[in-house]
Amino acid sequence: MTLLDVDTLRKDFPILERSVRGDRRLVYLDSGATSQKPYAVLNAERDFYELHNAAVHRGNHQLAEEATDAYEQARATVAGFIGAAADEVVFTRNATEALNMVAYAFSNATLDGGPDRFTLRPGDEILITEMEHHANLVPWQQVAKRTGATLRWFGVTDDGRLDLDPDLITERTRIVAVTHQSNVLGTINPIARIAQMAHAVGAIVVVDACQSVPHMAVDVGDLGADFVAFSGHKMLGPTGIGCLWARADLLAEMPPMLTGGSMIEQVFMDHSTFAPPPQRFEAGVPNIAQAVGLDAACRYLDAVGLQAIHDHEVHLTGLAIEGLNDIAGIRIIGPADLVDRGAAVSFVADGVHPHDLGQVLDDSGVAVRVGHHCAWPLHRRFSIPATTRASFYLYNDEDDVADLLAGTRRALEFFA
Amino acid sequence: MTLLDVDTLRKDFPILERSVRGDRRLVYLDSGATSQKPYAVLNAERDFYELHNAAVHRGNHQLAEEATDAYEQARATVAGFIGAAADEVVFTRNATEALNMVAYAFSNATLDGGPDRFTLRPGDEILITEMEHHANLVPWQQVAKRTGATLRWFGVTDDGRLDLDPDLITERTRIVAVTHQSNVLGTINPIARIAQMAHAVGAIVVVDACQSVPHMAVDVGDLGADFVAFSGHKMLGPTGIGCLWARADLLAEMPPMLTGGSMIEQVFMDHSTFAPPPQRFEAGVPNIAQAVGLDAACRYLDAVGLQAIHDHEVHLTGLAIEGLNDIAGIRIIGPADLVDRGAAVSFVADGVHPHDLGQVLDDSGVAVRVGHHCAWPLHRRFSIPATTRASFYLYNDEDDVADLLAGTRRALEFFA
Amino acid sequence: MNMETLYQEIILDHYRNPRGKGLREPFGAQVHHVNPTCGDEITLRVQVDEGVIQDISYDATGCSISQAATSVMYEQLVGQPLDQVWPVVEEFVRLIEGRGKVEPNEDVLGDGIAFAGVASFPARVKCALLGWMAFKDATLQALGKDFT
Amino acid sequence: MNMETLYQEIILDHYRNPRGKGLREPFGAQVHHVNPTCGDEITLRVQVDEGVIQDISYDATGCSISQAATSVMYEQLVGQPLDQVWPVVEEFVRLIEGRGKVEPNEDVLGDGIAFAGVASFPARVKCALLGWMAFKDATLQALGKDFT
Ligand SMILES: Cc1ncc(COP(=O)(O)O)c(C=O)c1O
Ligand SMILES: Cc1ncc(COP(=O)(O)O)c(C=O)c1O
Repeated sequence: MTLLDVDTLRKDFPILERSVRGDRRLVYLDSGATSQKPYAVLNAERDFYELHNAAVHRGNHQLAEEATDAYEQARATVAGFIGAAADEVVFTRNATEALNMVAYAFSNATLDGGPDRFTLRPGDEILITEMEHHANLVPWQQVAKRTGATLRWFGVTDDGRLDLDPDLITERTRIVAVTHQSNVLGTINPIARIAQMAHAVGAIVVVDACQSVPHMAVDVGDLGADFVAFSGHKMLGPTGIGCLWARADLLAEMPPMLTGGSMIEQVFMDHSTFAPPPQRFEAGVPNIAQAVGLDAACRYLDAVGLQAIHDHEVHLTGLAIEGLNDIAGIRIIGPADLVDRGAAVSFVADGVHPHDLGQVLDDSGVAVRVGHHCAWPLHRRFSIPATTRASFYLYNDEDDVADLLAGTRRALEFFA
Repeated sequence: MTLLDVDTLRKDFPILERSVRGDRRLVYLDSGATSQKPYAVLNAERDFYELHNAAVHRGNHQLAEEATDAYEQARATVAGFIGAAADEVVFTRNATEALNMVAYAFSNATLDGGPDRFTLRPGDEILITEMEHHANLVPWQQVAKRTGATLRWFGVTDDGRLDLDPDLITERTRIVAVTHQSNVLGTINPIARIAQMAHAVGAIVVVDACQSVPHMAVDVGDLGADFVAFSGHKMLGPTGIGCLWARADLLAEMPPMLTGGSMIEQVFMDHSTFAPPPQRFEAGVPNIAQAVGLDAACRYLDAVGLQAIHDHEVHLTGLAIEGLNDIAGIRIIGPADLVDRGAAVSFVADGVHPHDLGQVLDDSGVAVRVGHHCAWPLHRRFSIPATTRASFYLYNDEDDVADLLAGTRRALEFFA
Repeated sequence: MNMETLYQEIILDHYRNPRGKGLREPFGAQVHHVNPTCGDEITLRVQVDEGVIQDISYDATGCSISQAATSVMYEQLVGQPLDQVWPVVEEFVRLIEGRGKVEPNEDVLGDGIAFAGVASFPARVKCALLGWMAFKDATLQALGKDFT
Repeated sequence: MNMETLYQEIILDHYRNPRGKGLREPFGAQVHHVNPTCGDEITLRVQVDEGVIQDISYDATGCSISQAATSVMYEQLVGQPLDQVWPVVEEFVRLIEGRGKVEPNEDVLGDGIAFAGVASFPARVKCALLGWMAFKDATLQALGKDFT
């Protein structure tokens, strides 16, 4: 196991120098919501604006050429980062938009008489899980409503694992949409196995990789999914950018969600034809500078090494779980061990509401997230309205874990 | 008429210091595609990332509070910029997404049994114009296809004005979607009058204000429209952000396009309810830093003064039209006078294809755009495949116009 | 702004010993409100009779702020005539949403002024208002019934 | 990269005097291609007989680069046997898409090497390839017909 030189890495993140609530050291344990950004990313965006800014794919002046090159280079870098071909990567605003794009492909194809692979019929089933983030849940409710398909889901076991009931995957299953890593439980799901089961019945596999791509090496080939969505802002990149990866043959047939400039082939007043992918899915002037920033983020992560990052996070997660288990009245929601588990640690405290716990932590300089973390049904499954979640990234260290534990103890004492 | 101190303003835009094609001075006449960015905007974004970055509306730690404040302040600033209330402004990726959001409100409501005002029936008509950008054309073709409504359009006169045939607005008209200012012709359309006619028959008015909001004072109250869309990147703001303004009562009833986190009220496995606007229309972690940058852009534009900017642009437009008319073989596509006309000047040259003209201009340091500018049907109307377009903004000066004219003469000589 | 300003002793007291908790009969209207950010919920009943708030009964899950704010509300409003209730509700909302810039009016608010600190923690504003908004909604419904 | 590298004399000559322009009979296949960025269009016919390109006839609107590239293609390919045509097409595409990093092979390309400069102007790549792609498409269609 390579250890990260966190002290050195932290110098790359300007925000970590600030203090909060008076003079408290900032202990940022909310990377599951959004990550902080290194200078490399901020500088890449700024250089783009100061030197090359122009609309892409549209001009033949020098700035337009340079901007187009930078944007397409970003696509190639992101594709390389996940082991994909460049033209299989579509830039979106965030992962939510990426997942909606897949969902709309199905409802639009069904309503417009589109390609068969995207057409759903009453009786067809969409299979999701009880641990999904709302982004990979609500869009499928909409698809089901619009197409007459039925929504079904895998449950979650008491220790926070997916209850992979094989009986749920049948000839009726057309779509299996599942998160790679739960943003609440930290659970890493066996996507390759699920994909195999799904493909055996001809279903399409959609993976929400928001919490995996930033934290461990993900190769879309190995994953075996058909669609993979993730967000730039959770992987050191700017806000305002996300990605959808799709298998080239599916992308080729997939109808667009948004229409307008730059995604067309020919336009007449009464009808239009659309461009090939990825252009077909990027209507209007895109989030160019954000793509350039994400390019820099991928390079940064690659330079540090995804395996080292993952190992480091698992180490911190282990310390956090151990420390929390030592505090009377704390219960962790999610796997108790470190097997197939990422760096989100959610917990509840006897007699202290997460909002209050989070407030005391905030007062101690520790930024965690409290609430249902956009996974309300999962919380209902555990009969709790909310949890407190600490999530780690490459810039966190053992001191951060210690501060989390101390703050948690302080909260329990305060409300005792 | 206040004159702009362009020399001083130019110092705020770092990119204008660079040279192109060897040592040519950059003459940027492509602001119609996207504008350049002042330090104020770049610094605002960077400060956000370096000091306050966090996910909004989701955390109760200090960074999350600060980020939420910055984001909601941006909404208030943008709203103020167009004379609207803050909760009537929705942030999108670009204007294209904003227009699609309105279009999907109609098709989704129609398909899902949504509110009556958004429901279309066969026989209903959607009225657009022949001068629309693809962004305000193709989405309406999709709506027509999905709902059975009929697409109709106002034509364009030989001198590039809207042919406002009143017979087209009838009891069947449900939506009138029109551009405030043509991105090709420069024509400014009489929105208030169109809105009056449309409202008289109960139709909803959607305005594409991409080319007006950046260049002149637009007050949504005076405009009289129901929906107004525009892009941040064309008004000195970052890429990756656009806005949809809508009348509060319409927004309250409007169904969402994208679903997922942060736009919900309650989520169960099999159904969900949605939050009130504007949250209902902003699914997932939004383009936070971009909103903050757009806030700074609005403040910058306000400080310079929209009336002064507009006057300055009209002045340059007059010089360009005069100069181009003096060159034998050049024909301007669009109004020949300066009445109700913005700063886009498109033209064709006898015997020189726009691509070649643009290439010679580029070689002269002059960045213009060539092609159909995402208004293909408009070009077909004039029986031309493409035009060369120069578009001006606050940082352009008379030297820029002179260089445009010199470069154009050079091109005509080169290909003579 | 530190935590102690937020968690006044009186808030902790109401949190630990909530007044008037539980659902009771009779009631003129019942509502269910949810805080979509954290999932906190309240079911609240109001009984209005002869222009006086006869009872507010409730069942809620939530943080100390939301629990205490509802408990304080119970103490403040039950037994009050409607025309004295509205100014209190209005003033409480104004204080909580005032971002720390509103001077709390003790004459109107009584114990409610203990929540002044909440105004400096925007993420907690909805917590403090959950019960109060439910009360407003329920009372308007109850009155609507009365009038028909 | 300056303009003169792009607009070689030979390109301007072909642009001013396009060879083989106009639509002719007989033809084995006809295609219509469009450049979506600028709206340029070409209608192109190919006649293949006994494994030889007998004629390429076309009607096109477009810039100097697209017009000249089609004209040069006409001169290069008409009269050639198919097995000598494909290497030329392949080499031309490789050159044009080579971003200025591909050494042009004059033996294979002939006058086609005049377009080497295009490779340094990415926005013009589609212009240079419009006619060539149409030719490839039409020829494959014509052969498809032959084979069935
Ligand atoms: C008139 C008009 N409408 C719509 C658009 C689309 O804007 P965006 O590409 O930012 O979505 C543009 C600019 O490209 C425009 O000029
Ligand atoms: C598992 C998971 N899915 C989806 C999302 C949504 O991502 P975004 O808000 O960037 O669209 C998130 C993060 O919020 C997440 O953690």
